[in-house]
Amino acid sequence: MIVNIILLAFLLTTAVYISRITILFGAVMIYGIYSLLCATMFVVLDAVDVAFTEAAVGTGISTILMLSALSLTGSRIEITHKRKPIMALCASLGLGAALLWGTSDMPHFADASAPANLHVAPYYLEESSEQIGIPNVVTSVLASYRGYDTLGEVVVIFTAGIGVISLLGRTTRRRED
Amino acid sequence: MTTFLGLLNYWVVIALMMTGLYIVIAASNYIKKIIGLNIFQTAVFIMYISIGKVSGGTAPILTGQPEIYSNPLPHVLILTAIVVGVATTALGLALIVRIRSAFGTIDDHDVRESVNE
Amino acid sequence: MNALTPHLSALQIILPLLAAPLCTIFRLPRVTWGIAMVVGVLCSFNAIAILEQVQSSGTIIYALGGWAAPWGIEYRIDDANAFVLVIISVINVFGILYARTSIPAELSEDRISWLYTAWLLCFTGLCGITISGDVFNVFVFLEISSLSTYVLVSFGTDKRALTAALRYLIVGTVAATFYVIGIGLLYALTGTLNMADLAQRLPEVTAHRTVLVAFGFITVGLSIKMALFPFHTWLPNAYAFAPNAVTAFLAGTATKAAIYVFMRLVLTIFPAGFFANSTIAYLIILAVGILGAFVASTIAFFRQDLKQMFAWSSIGQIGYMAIGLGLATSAGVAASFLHLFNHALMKTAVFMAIGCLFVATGSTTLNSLKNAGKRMPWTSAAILIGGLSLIGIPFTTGFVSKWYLVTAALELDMWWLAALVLAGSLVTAAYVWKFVETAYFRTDSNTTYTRSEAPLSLLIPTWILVIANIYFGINAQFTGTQALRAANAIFGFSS
Amino acid sequence: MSIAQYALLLSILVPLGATGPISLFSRNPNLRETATIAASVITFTLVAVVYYSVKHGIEPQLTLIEPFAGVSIAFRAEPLGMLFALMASFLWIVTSIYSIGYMRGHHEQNQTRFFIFFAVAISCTLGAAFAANGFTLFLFYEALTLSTFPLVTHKGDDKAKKAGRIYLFILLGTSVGFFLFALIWTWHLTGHLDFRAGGVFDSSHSRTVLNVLLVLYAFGIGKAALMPFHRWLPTAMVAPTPVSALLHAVAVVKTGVFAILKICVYFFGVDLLASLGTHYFLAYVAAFTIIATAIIALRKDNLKARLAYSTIGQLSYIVLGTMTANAWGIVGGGMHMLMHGFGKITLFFCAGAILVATHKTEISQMRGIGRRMPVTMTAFLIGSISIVGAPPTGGLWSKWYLLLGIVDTHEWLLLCALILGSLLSAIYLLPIVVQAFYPATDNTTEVNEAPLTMRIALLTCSAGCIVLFAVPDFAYELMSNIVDLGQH
Amino acid sequence: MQHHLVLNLVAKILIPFIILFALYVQFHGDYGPGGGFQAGVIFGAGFILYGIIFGKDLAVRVVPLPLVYCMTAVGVLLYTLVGVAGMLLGGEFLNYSVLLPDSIAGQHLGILLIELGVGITVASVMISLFFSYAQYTHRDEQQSDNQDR
Repeated sequence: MIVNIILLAFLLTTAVYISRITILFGAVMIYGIYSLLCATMFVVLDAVDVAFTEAAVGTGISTILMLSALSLTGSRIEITHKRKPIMALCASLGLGAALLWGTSDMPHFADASAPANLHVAPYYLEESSEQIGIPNVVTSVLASYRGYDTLGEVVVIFTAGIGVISLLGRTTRRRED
Repeated sequence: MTTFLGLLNYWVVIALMMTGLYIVIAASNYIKKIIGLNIFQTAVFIMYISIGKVSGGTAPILTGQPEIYSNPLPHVLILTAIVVGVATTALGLALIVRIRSAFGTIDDHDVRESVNE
Repeated sequence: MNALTPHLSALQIILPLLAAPLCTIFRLPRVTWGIAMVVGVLCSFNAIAILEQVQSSGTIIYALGGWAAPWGIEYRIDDANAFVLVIISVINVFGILYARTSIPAELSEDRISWLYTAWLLCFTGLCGITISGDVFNVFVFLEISSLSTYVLVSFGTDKRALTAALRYLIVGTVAATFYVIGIGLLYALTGTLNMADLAQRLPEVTAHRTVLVAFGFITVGLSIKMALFPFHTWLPNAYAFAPNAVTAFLAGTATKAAIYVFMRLVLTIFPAGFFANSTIAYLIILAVGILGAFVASTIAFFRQDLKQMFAWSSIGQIGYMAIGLGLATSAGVAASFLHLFNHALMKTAVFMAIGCLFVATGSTTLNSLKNAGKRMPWTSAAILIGGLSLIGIPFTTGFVSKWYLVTAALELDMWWLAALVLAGSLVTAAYVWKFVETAYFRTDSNTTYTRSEAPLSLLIPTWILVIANIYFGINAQFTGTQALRAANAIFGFSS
Repeated sequence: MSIAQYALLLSILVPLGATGPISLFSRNPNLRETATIAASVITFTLVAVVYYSVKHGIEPQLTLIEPFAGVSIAFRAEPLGMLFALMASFLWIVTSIYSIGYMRGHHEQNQTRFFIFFAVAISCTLGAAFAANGFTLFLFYEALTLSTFPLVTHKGDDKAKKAGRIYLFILLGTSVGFFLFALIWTWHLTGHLDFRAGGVFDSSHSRTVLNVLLVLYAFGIGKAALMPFHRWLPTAMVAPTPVSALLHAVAVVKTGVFAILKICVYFFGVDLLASLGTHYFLAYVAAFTIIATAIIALRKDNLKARLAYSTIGQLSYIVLGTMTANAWGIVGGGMHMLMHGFGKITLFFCAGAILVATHKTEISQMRGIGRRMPVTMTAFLIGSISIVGAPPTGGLWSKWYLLLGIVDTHEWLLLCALILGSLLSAIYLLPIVVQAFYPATDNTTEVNEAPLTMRIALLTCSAGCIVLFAVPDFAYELMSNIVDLGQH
Repeated sequence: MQHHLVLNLVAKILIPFIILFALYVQFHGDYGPGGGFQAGVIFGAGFILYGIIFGKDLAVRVVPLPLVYCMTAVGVLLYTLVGVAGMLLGGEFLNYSVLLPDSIAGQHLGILLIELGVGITVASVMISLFFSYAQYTHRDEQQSDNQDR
């Protein structure tokens, strides 16, 4: 529990720090840290697969992509225009208020009898070893029970890939030079 | 106290979401906006994983012994969501790079100005 | 063929999903077009077959991977989404047919194959959203369609296409995240993601405030996706700067799928009466719809670029669909479905005609339109008929939509709403008339005009849709019946 | 299908089909005009065939298509529509002949477009006349608005375009905002929109709703130019004179009052109408319109503008007659539709003839013009008398029945308005003729008439006014078929 | 960076291990955390490291660009076709149980194949992202001219 609270505190600090910092490079690096903290958080919450992915993606790929974009755009510092972020404040406060109000009677954190943990999930834990025979339930659900979602996920990646290639890539003209 | 601990995770997650959304809207630099977007999404990921946490549970990798496992379904969903997130980030950054080439800036404010001229 | 029958719903996704990677492998523009076209046609027939199957033997339930819901993901197709599926698939075919000539005019040769890949992926995403019976799966396919839409928009010739795409990306991602928050909260309360299951389990927990907040998040998220006023900010530029064929395709399909999901979630999944009983919720939707219809149409009037003008018009028309939905009666929802179909027909036709204009004159501004009525009579007439349809002139589909919507409002004795809907037509008439005057009545009789009509390969798909517009305006029996069935399906899901 | 049914359908299709040959012969004016006249004669013949059938008690009807449940595009030649169709198709022949002289004499642009849209407008008018239900009526009503728009903006200058916008805005606005609304409401209440003798509403429908509906219909049919929705008519006078003559004195405005008549008779039914209450309100609006427009007309120096305001007033007579909600008033209204049609078209033809021959538009310039254009001004005199409602013209009969109807209501103020209106119309029309035969200021006495075709047309119409004085029976018979005159 | 000796040496030693680890993650996903996606990322990262240190020209020579583009598609195709195979063998789309007579073995095979598909696509997308970004630097200015047309 303690670890949990400390991590949350760190997460909050880094997030707020990112919103204040004007040096883009710094923002990206701290985002990397934020992401790593998230990954740790996921481990604490028993989501090892998610933690692994978050570490690889958030800390790794995302940060590298952002750094490459930074270097390509050649910008280091966010030019701050004197824009009054009232809109932003309202939106984020509205979001916060709505969620705070709405979550206040949500099933409590880590409650084993919360509906989320009662209906579908136990089925996976109980049946997957017989039906699929793989110890990692996450993999079973990911690849088989909800394999269609994963197919979608691959397609999303594929879409992003062709998007980036079509935007940045030098496709057939490569042979000319 | 139980309410406090029971909902603390959600509260912090809400604060993170607020920060993320604030950055997305308030920041004028596109890269900063993308970072904000990532923070926002990641906060949602934590929310999902928190929903699936069971006290005293372990990672849902079956060991053969009767044990309490955390809920695997949110994990699966978030794995997908993370991938979607990184795909969006990659595409967004590529667009930003092109915008830099086309407009000479990656600042929303400047871009708007240059278009209005 | 009989062996395929149980798998029709899966084929709708599989076909474009196989075709998209093939386009990446065979990167010749003509080949990729051919693949897209063949798949488009097959999918249309498939969608029609699905509609027939639904009507002959009821709701189709297809458990993907053999795992029954709620453990696995299922397709669940009834009258409502089968109808939307047909709309999307058919519009897609015309879009691709049109793209053959339209796209090379705007894009360099080496990028065309990427465009068709993205197009097919977008189509996959839209079909996926429409037929899925799982709320999280909807998110995944929503993202497929969204990401590919960003890519498609970024292909536009104007450099502003890039910023339009990026802004759409940012807003769209926030929207998707809102949606994910919403379904996360629902999951926390019910432990399920399956739509039918949710519809069954939600009534037990309606007392929770969380349900209301989840409802709010889902509503806002999807409102952004369907460009409901005031969450429409991404749409005008995205439509205005995307390649013409893409605009035509998106205008007829993308927002339509989002509206369908919106209806499905708001009216089917949330416990019966949750929405209708919550007076505030439906008054808000009605208000937003009316406001959107008026404000967007007014803004459209002040646009000088035709693509922007009709993009704003789309926002206004989505307002009308929201009104029908907000009535929360089966007549109202039927009106929305009918308008969904009709608007897809007319807006696609209009954007295609604008594309013809672009090919012929290299511009889409109002100023380039002078004498257009004589220089390109077919193109102008297509825009004119599409415009008249938007106003709701008799003999066009728009009239049928208005008729149903007003009747639906009168059924609830909301005569003020009926009057407002009709008054909205006048605002629409204002901007359509701006086009008519420029194209037909700002003629310099002294200067001789040269005929510069767009190529036939563009005009034919455009005019097929225009004629469909008139046909379904005169004979609304088919569409009316389908829309009513669709509306009943939206309400009678859990039974 | 019987011959009458074919004739009914063809009478609507022939003018539409005529656009083909007209556009085909765009380079050869003579052939083009021949096509127009041929089409108009054929159309009139077809309408006459239908009339023959109606006269013998068989009302041909046919349904084309049913777009929604209970709402179809269908035609039926009932007596009221028959009367209207006879008038419109006959006057089309006359106007076609007149247009030839006018368009050439006045060197108008885009003559082919003019003849095409003219034919389309006639087709729409006949469609409206034969409409068997409210939906069909609305369709052709709207189509008529759209097809006459190019005619109004024919000149293409800024003034014409502005006029076109007002025209479209008021007509479309009222029709979509009120008329369509009322129609959908009616459909919602009754489940169909068919015109049925005796009306479609009954005591089960809320009085309040029916009152609202009546007001919506009366104002929604903007073509009837009831104040305050009359502005479009004077502005539409920028159109070429044949357009003003046929469309804005006959086809378009008469479609308006015709629609009101038809809806009052066949949706509400005379008895129900009389029990509503708002019909008095509408009658007073009409009476006010009569007096107000007569006063405005007095102050207008532009001949066409004066005629336009006169038209608005005369239309209100018909509305007034309808809203008396008794048999005489409705018979009078129907007959006034015919009588005023002939009278007013004569006047407009004369205005056009004066314009072509002397290029004069203002009344103050027309002093002595009678000496130069005796034929024209004689016709003008006859037309004026018909409008005033004095013998020996048909106008007498319609005014007479209107009077009977109003007397029946015991609303003396309305009676005063009717009489005062006639008096005022005499004051603003007759001095023009009198003044015309004064010696001109420039003392030119040579006869300088308009082209022959125009003279033929205006003589035909003025002769019509007198003929109708002699044989008004056919119109009376038709009208008496639709209302129950037994109570008198 | 091509001439940095230490870096070259470290990379040469490290990269095979990274690839090996990627393969481990790929095929061990059934038992522990990991799977196609993570493996693809790691594999891609290994290759990107190669590209950064030895230069993209050399990297392109190892894996030609069109091949990478094709591979992004191959992964998706593989995944979908496994699903279709399930359909052809009498099950539903993505039903692995029917792939082999024994349903559990079928599930194993199916999961193995689709994870492979995921891995292929993810790895090749990562590599093509890298190439896209890396190449773009060289035509930054030229691009801005093209854009204004």
